[in-house]
Amino acid sequence: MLASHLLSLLIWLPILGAIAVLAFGREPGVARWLSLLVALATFACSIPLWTGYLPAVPGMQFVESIPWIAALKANYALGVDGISIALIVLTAFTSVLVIIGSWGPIDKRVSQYMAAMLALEGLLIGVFAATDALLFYVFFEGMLIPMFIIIGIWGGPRRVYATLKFFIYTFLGSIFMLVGLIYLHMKTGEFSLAAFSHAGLSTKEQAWLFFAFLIAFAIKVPMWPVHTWLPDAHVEAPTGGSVILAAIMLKVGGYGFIRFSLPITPDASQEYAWVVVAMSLIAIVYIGYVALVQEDMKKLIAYSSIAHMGFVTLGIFIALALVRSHGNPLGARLAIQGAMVQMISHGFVSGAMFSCIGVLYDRLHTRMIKDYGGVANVMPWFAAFAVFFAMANCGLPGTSGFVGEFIVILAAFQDNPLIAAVAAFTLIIGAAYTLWLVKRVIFGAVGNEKVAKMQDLDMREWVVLGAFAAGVLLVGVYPKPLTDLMEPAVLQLVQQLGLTKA
Amino acid sequence: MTFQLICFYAFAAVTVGAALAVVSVRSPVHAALFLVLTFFSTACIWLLADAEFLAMVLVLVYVGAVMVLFLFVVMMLDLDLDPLREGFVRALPVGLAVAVIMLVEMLGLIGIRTMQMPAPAEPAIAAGLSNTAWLAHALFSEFVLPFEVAALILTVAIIAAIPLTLRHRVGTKKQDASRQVRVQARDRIRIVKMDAVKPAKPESPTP
Amino acid sequence: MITLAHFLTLGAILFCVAVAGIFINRKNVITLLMAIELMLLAVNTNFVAFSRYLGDPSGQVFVFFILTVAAAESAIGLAILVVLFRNRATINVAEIDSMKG
Amino acid sequence: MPLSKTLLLAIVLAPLFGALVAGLFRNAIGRIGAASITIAGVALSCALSFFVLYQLVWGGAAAFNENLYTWFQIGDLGAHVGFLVDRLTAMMMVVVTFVSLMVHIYTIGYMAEDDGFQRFFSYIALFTFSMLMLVMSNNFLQLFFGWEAVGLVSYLLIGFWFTRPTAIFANMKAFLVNRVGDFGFLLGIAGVLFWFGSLDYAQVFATAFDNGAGPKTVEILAGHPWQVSTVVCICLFIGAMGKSAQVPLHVWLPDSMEGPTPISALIHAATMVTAGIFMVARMSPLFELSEAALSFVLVIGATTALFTGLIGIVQNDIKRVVAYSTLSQLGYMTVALGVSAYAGGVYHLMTHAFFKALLFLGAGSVIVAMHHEQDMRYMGGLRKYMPITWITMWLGSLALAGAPGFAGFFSKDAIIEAVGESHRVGAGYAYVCVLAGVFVTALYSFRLLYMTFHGKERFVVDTHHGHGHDDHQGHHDPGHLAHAPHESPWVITLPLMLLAIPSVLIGWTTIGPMLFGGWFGGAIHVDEAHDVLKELGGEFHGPLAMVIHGFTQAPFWIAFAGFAVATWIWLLDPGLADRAKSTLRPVFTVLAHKYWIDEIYQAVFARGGLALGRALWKGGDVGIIDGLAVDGSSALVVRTAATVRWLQSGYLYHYAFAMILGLIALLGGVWWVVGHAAP
Amino acid sequence: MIAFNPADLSTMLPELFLLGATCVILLVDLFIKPSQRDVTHWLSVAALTVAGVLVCRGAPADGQTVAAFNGMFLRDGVATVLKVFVLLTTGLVFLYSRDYLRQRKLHVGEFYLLLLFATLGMMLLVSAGNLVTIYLGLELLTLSSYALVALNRDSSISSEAAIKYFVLGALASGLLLYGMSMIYGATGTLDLAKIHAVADFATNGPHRTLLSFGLVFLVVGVAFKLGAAPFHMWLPDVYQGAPTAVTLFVGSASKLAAFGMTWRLLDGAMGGMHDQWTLMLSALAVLSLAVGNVFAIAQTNLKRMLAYSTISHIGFLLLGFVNGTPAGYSAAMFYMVSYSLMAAVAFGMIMLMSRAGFEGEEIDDFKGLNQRNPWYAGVMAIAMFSLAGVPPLFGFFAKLMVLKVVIDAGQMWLAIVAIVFAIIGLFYYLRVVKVMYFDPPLDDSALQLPDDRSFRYLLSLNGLALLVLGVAWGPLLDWCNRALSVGVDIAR
Repeated sequence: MLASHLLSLLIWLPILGAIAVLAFGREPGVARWLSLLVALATFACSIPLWTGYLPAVPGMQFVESIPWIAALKANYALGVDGISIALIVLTAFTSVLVIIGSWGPIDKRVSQYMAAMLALEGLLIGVFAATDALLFYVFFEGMLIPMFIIIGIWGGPRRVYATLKFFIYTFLGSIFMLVGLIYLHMKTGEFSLAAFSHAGLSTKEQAWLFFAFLIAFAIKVPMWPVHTWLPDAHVEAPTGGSVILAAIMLKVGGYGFIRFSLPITPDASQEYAWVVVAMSLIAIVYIGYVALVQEDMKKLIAYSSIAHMGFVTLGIFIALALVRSHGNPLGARLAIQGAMVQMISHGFVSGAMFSCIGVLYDRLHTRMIKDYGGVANVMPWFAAFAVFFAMANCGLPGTSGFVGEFIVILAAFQDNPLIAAVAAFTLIIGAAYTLWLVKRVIFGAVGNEKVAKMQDLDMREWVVLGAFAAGVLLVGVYPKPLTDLMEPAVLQLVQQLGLTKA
Repeated sequence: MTFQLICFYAFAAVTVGAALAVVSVRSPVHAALFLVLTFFSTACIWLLADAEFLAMVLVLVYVGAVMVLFLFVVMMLDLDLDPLREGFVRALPVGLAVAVIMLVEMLGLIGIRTMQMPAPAEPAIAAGLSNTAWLAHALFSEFVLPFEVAALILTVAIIAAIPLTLRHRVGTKKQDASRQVRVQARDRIRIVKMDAVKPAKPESPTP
Repeated sequence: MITLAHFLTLGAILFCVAVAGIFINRKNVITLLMAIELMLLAVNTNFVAFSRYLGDPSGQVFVFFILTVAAAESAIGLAILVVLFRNRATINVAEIDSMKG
Repeated sequence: MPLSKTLLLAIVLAPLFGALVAGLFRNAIGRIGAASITIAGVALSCALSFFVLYQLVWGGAAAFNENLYTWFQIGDLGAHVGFLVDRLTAMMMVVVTFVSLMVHIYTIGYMAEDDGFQRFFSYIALFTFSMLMLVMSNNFLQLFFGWEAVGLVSYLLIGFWFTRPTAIFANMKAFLVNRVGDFGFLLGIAGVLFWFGSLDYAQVFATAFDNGAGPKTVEILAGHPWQVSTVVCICLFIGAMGKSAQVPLHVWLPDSMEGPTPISALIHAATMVTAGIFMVARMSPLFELSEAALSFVLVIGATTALFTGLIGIVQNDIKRVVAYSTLSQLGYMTVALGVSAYAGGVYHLMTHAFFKALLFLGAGSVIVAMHHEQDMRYMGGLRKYMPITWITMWLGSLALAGAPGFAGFFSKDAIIEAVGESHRVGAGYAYVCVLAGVFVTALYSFRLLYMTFHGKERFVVDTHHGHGHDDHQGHHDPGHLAHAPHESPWVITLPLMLLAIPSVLIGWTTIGPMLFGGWFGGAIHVDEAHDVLKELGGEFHGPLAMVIHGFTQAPFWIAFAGFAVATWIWLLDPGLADRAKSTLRPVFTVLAHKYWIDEIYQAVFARGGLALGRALWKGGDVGIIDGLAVDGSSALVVRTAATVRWLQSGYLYHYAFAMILGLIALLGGVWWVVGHAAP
Repeated sequence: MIAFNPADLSTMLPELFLLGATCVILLVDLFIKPSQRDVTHWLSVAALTVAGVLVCRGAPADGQTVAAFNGMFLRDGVATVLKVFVLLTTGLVFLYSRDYLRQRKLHVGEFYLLLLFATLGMMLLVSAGNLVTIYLGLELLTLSSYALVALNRDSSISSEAAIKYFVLGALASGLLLYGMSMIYGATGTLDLAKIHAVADFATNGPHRTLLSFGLVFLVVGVAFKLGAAPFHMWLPDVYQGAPTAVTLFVGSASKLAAFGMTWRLLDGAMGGMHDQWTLMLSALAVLSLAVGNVFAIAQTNLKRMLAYSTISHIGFLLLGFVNGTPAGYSAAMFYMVSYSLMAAVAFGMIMLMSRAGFEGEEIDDFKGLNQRNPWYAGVMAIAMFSLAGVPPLFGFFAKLMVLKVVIDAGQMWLAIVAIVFAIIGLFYYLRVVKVMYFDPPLDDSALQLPDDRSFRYLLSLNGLALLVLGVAWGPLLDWCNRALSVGVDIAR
C-alpha cells in the first residue's frame, strides 16, 4: 500500500508538512523542529526508493496514475527511473541539511521560511517524479513561488530586483515550453511523456519544439547567455535558498533536457546539438573567466555553478553526436552518465560551498572577499572543510567533482578532441578562481580584527558541512552505486536516441 | 418626382439641418429646441413610411416628456455659457473629417445601390388593420416578454433616479400629524429641580 | 417615389451628425446626451424603414421599445448629471478629468 | 610465493591511517603521538616495501596485477582501483618510503618549534599514501588520482606556513602550473581510452605491444590528420612536464621552496617531481610507438637540463640553488627517457632521490643552524660548527656532480653515453646540453659548498640580539644570529648519514642489473630499433671498469673543470666573483631574472586572464546581456507604460473618439475584406 | 396569432421567482428602519440562493435548448452555467460589501434592489433568444449599473465615473442598435436562430455587405460591454470611481453576462460569418492584451491596475473565440468564470483592507501586509499569482485552455503574442506580492479586520477555491464542455 504510493507520499508529505508548519509554527522552535522532522521523514521515505528500485526491470517504476483532467487525458501520473531516483534522494538529503543549516541564521518569520522550504522540496520531488507533461509543468512552475518568496523576504539588500528577475526570467523560459507541450498534446491527444516521445514529428516541428524546450531548460540550467539571473539570485538569496537553488533547482534544467529534449525531439536535438555544445563550452570558459574576477564570494560560486552545469549540458548533447554521428553508443552512455554524475556531485559541492559562505556570512555579515583573509588562523576546522570543498569544486580526484567532469571529458574526446580540450580547460580556470578565492579568504595573515574574533564551527554547522563532505567523498571514491543506479535508464535513453522519428 | 418624394426631401433637409444645429449651437436651450424640431420632422418622415403610431409616440414621448426633462435640467443647472464654446473650432475639422469618412464607409457598406426596391403594399392595410392594431397584435403576442421587461426597466429608472436626486433637506419645518396626536403632557413640560447653590466662579477663563 | 435607400441614407447622415456632435462638442454633457438621442433617432428611422419595406411589424415594435428605454435612459442620465453638477458645480466635459492615466 | 594483496594494502593504508589519525585527532594525541604514529605507519610500509622488493627480485614472485574494487562500470568500460606491482613499482616504493621515512625522522627535529607540528606530519604521511597510490596504480584513472593527490599535498605543504604571503602565492602557483600539465595529462588519458578502449595498463600495453591499435590518425583540425600515438603521448608528457617541472612549466618548483625544507627534500626533490619520469617510463610501450613524441621529450629534457642549471649558478638562497639543480637533474632524466633509455632515467631517478634528499636535508640542517637564514651570502665557514652536515653535504654534492664512483656518476654517465649513442632527432642538441650541464652542475654544487661551509664567516653573532628559535618568519636583519650556529640534533643528522650511504654506494651494486641486466623485465618496453642501453650494455664490464673508464671520458673532465673554476672563484679568490659578475653583466642579468619567464607568465596569463575576465563580466554580462537584453527590455516596457498613459486622458470626448476610431477601423477593415471577398 | 403557452412560465421560473422576490424585498425595505437593513441583506442573499437552486433544478439535459415566449427566451447549458455563476458572484457582492457600505453610509435598499434588477437583466441577457430581449436585458443591466456606480452621490469621482460610464454606454448601445437594425434589415427577423439560418445562406447574397456592416456594429457593442480595447476607456475610470462593492459587481458578474451576450450574438446569430468576426476579435484581442498589460504597469491605484488587468484578461478571453468552435467558446467561458472568481477575491481584499474613511485601494496600502496579517496576505498572493497565471493556481489552467484553443486553431503567432504579454503582465501582479511580502508595513499595527464574519470566511474560502480549483478544475471544465456539447468530440 505504502510502497505503491511512495512517490505521492514523497511529494505530499513535505507539502502537507509545510501547511502544518504554517499552522502550528507560531513558536520558532516548534517550526524548526517540526520542519526538521518532516524533512527527515521525507528523506527516510526516499531511501526505499533507491533500495526498492529494480535495475533489471526496464522503464519507470513505483508508477502511479489516476485520471486528472479527463477532457485533456491528463493524468496524475508518477514514476521514476534511476535518474529521477538519484535526483529525488539528493533533494531529500539536501533539504534536511538546508533546514538544519537555517536553524540559527533565519530568525524572522521562521515558520514561513521553513514552510516555503518544505513546499519547495515537495514540488521539486514532484518535478522529478512526474511522468505527465502537464503535471510536470505544474510542479516546474509552482516551485518558482516559494523560491520567489524565500529570496524576496529573507534575501539581501537587492533582493527584490533579484527575485523579480529570477521569477520573470524563468517564467519567460518555461511558458514557451508550455506552448510546445500544448502543441504536442494537439498531436497526440494526451499529456503523457511516453506518448510524446513516441509521437511522430516532422523535422520542422521538432526544430520548433526543440527550441521551445531549449529556452525553458537553458534558462533553468542556466546556460550562457541566459544565465544572468543566477548570480543575482544567489547573491541575494539566504544561504538555504542558495543551497537549494544551486543544488537542486538547476538540476531541473538538465533533467528536463534528458526527459524532454532528447526523447521527444531527437532529430532536432542532433541537428542543433552543436548550438548547445557551443553554449556549454562558452559557459565553461567565458564564465570561468568571469568567475575569476568576482569580488563577492557568492557571486563567484554562482558563476562557477554555471560553468559546472556547462558540463551537464555538454555531456547530454555530446551523447547525441556520439550515438548518431559516430555510432558510438558506449560513448553516449558515458556522456550521459557523466552529465548525471556531474549533476549529483554539483548538488553536493555547490551546496557545500554555499553553506560555507553562509557560515562566514553569519559571522561577519558580508560576502565581500576583501573583508576576509586568514580565516584559517581562527577557524581551522572550517578552513579544512572549505579547502576540501574548494578542491572538490576544482575537480580533484577522490572528490565527486572529479568524476562527472572526468567522464564527460572522456566522452567528449570520443567526439572531438578539441571539444574535450576546451572542456578540460576548466581544470585550469576552475582551479584558478577557486584557489584564488581560498588564498584570499582562508589563507594569509588574519585580515582584520573582525576576522580575528570569529568563532570556529558550531555543532550544527559541523553536521551540515560534514554531511556534505561525506557525500562528496563517497561519490568521489566510489561512484559505482550511483552509476549502476542510473545505468538502465541511461541505456534505455541511448537506445531511444538511436531511432529517428521524422 | 412624386409628391411624397418632395415631402421626404423637405423633411429630411429640415431634420438634418436641425440635427446639425443641435450639435453646433452654443446654448443648450437652443440645442434642445432644435432637437425638438428634429424629432418633429423625423416624425413626419415616419408618417411617410406609414408608421403613424410610432410617429405619434415619438412626438408625445420625446417632445412631450424627454425634451421637457432636458429643458428642465438645463434650466435647473445654471450653466455659464461662455466657456462652453472653447475648442469648438479646433475640434470641428476632426469631427467633420471623421463624420464624412464614416458616412462614406457606411453608405458603401449598406450598399445603397442595392436598395432601390420600391415599397411593397402597406402590410397593415394588407392585413386589414390599422397600423396601431397591427403593431398591437405583434406587441402583445410575440413580444409580450419584452413588453414586461420594458416595464421593469421603467421601474429601475424610477428606483435609480429618485435616490440619486432626492435630498432630505435638514432644518425644513413640516407638520407631522401623527406626532401631534401622539404627544403627551409630560413631553411638553418638564420640571427640573435645582439646588440653590451658587456655582463656583471659574478662576481663569480658559482661552 | 421613396426607396429604402432614402431612409437608410437619412439614417446614416443623422448617425454621422450625432457622432460628429459627440466630439465636436467639447464642453457640454447635455449636448452629448442630445447627440446620443440623435443617434437613437437614426436607428429608429432605420428600423421603421426596414419594417416598412419588409412588411414585418417586429421592426416597429423594436422602435417602440427603444423609445421606452431611451426615455428611461435619459431619466437616469439626467439624474446622474444633476448629481455630478452638485458635486462639481459644472458639467463642463473638459473639467471632468480627475481620473486619468 | 606471490605477493599478497593484504600486504600491499597495508603498505598503502598504513601511512593513510597515520595521516588521518594525526590530522583529525591532532589535539587529542599531541605532538609525540602524531609523530610516532605517522612514523610507525611509514616505517611499516617502508619495511614491507623492502620485503616486496626482495620477493620480486630474489623471492622470484611474479608481478602483481589485481583490481581492488570497481570505480564505475559503464557498459563494458570499467574503471577500477587496483595495484600493479612489478620491479619498477617496487623500486619506486622503496625509494618513496625510505626517503619519506628519513624525512619523517628529520622533521621531528626540524619542525620542533612549529605550531603545525601534527598537521605537518599528517600531511607528509598523506603524501606518502598518495605517492604510493600513484606508483602502485594499475590503471590510468588511479594514476591520475595519485597524480592529483600528490599535487594537493604539495599545495598544502608549500602553503604550510599559510600566513606568509609568499608561501600562499607559491602554492597556488604550483597548483595552477601543475594543472596546466594535468590538462594535457587528462586529455592524454581520454586519448588512451579513445585509442585502446580501456584504461587498464595491462590491456592498453597488450594492445600496444602487438601494435594492435595500428597507426591511427585523428583530425583535430580538419584536413590535418595527426598520429594518435603522437597526440596521446605528447599530451601525457605535458602532464609529466607539469609534475616534473620541465621547461616551460618549471616555474613553480623554485618557488615551492617556500615550504618547509623536509618537504622540499621529500616532495620537490626525491619523489613527487619524479612522478613524471616514472609515468613516462611506465608508458614506455606507448611512447615507443611515436618517434615524434620521444624527440619532443628529448628536446624539452635537454633544454631543462642545461638552462635551469645555469640559473642555479647565480642563486644565493641555498635552497633555491638545490632546487635549480633538481630541475636540471630532472632534465637529465627526461633526456634519458627521450632517447628510450627509460631504465637510465629511472635509475638516475633513484640515485638522485637519495643524494638530492641528502642535499636538501643538509641545507635544512644548515638553515636550522642559521636560525632560518637561507641566504648563502651570510654564511661561510660553517664546517667547524657542523661537521656532520658538512661531510654529508660534500658526499651529496660529489654524487650530484658525478664524481666517479659516486651514485650520481653511474646514472648520469650512463645517460650521457646513451644520448651520445642515440640517433633520434634532437639527440645532437641534447648531447651538447647534457655535456654543458655537467660543467654547470659541478659549478653550482661546489659554489654552494664553498659559500656555505668554507671561507670566512659572513655572519656576526650578537647574543644581546634577542631572537628565539621560534621565529619562522625569518625576517630578522640578515647576518645577525642570536647565538653561534651548532650541529643539529641527531634526529636531523641521522637521516643525513643514512641517506649518505646510498648516495655513495648504491651505484656499485645496482648499475649492472638495473641498466643493462634487463632488471625491470616487462615493466619497461623498448623497441629493438633504438634500444641504446643495449648497445651500451655491450661495452659494460662491471662498475669498476666503468669507473676507471669514466676517468678517461669527457664528462669527468668537464665536471673537473667546473670543480676547478668553482674552487678558484669562490674559495681561492672571493673577489673574483664580483668582478666576473660585472664583466658578464648581461649574462648575469638574464640568469638572475631566470630569463624573465615568471614575469612573462605573470603579465600574460595572470593579468591577461584577469583583464579578460573583467572585460567579459562588465562588458558581456553586465553590459550586453543584462544591460541591453534583460533590464533593458524591462526598462523599455516600463518607459512605454509611463509614456502611453496620457492616451487615457480622462476626457470623455477622447474616450468616445477612441471608440469611433475603432469603429471606423473595423468598418474599413470589413469593407476591405468584403471588397476582396466579393466575386 | 400565437397563443400564449403557460409552460413558458415554468421555463423561466428562476427569473420569475427572482422578480417576485425583488418586489417583495422592495416592499419590505420600504417599511424597515435603516438599522434593520440586514433583513434586506439576508433576504436578497436568500433570493439569489433559491434562484440558483431553481436554475440548477430545471436545467435542461445536455445539448438541449428549451425556448419560451416564441424564442424570446432560451434555456440551455450555457445559460445555466452563466446564470449559476452570475448568481454566485452577485451573492458574493452582497456578502462582501455589507460592512464596506455601512461604513460609508451607503448601506441603502437601493443597492440591493438595483443589484437584483441587474441580476435579472443578466439572467435575461444570457438566455436571450431575440435581438429585442438582448437589448432589453442589456439595458436592464446597464441602467442599474449606471445608478450603482453613482450610488455614492456625494463622491465627486463616483459621479464622474457614472457620467463617463453613462455617456459611453449610451453611445455603445446606440452603435449596437444600429447594428441590430442592419441585421434586421438584412434578414428580416429579430430572432437569433432565424438570423443564423438566413445569414448562413446569405454568405454571398446581396445582403452580405449589409450583414457584415451590421456585424461590425454588433462587435463594437459587445467589445464595449466586455471592455476590449479600443472600447475599453470607460473601464479604468469606472473601476476606480465606483464604490468598490460596485466595482466588484461590474468586474465579475456583469462580465459573465457580457460573455453570454457575446456568445449569443456572434455564434448564435452571426455564426455563419465567423470568418469575419474572428478576424475582428483577434485584432481586438491583441490590442486589449497590449493595452491592458502595458497600461497596468504604470498604475499605483490597485483598482485601476485591476481594471487594466481586466482588459488584458478580456483580450485573453477573446482569443478563445478565434477559431469559432464550441471548444473555443467553452474555453472562453471557463476563462470568464475563473476570472470572475479571481476578481472577486481581489476586490474583496480591497474591501477588507478599507475602513471607514480609508479606501485601501492604493497598492501601497498593502505594504507589509504579510507582517500585519499573513493569512490575508496569502489570500491576496494566491489571487495575484492566479491572475498572473502561475500554476498550480486556477488562473493558469484557464489560460492553458485558451492557449490550447489558439494553438489548435493553428494561430501560433497569436499564442506567442499572448504569452509575451502574459509575461509583461507578470510584472504588476508580482509587484503587489512584492509590496505585501517584501516591503516594511507603513504601520506595524495588526490589520483591523471587519467584524462581518461571513465576509471574512467567504473571502478566505474564495481564495482557497482558487487553489483547490487549481488542482480539481476538471469538473468545471467538463461542465463548460457539456454546456457547449464539446465533451463529445474531445472524448473521441
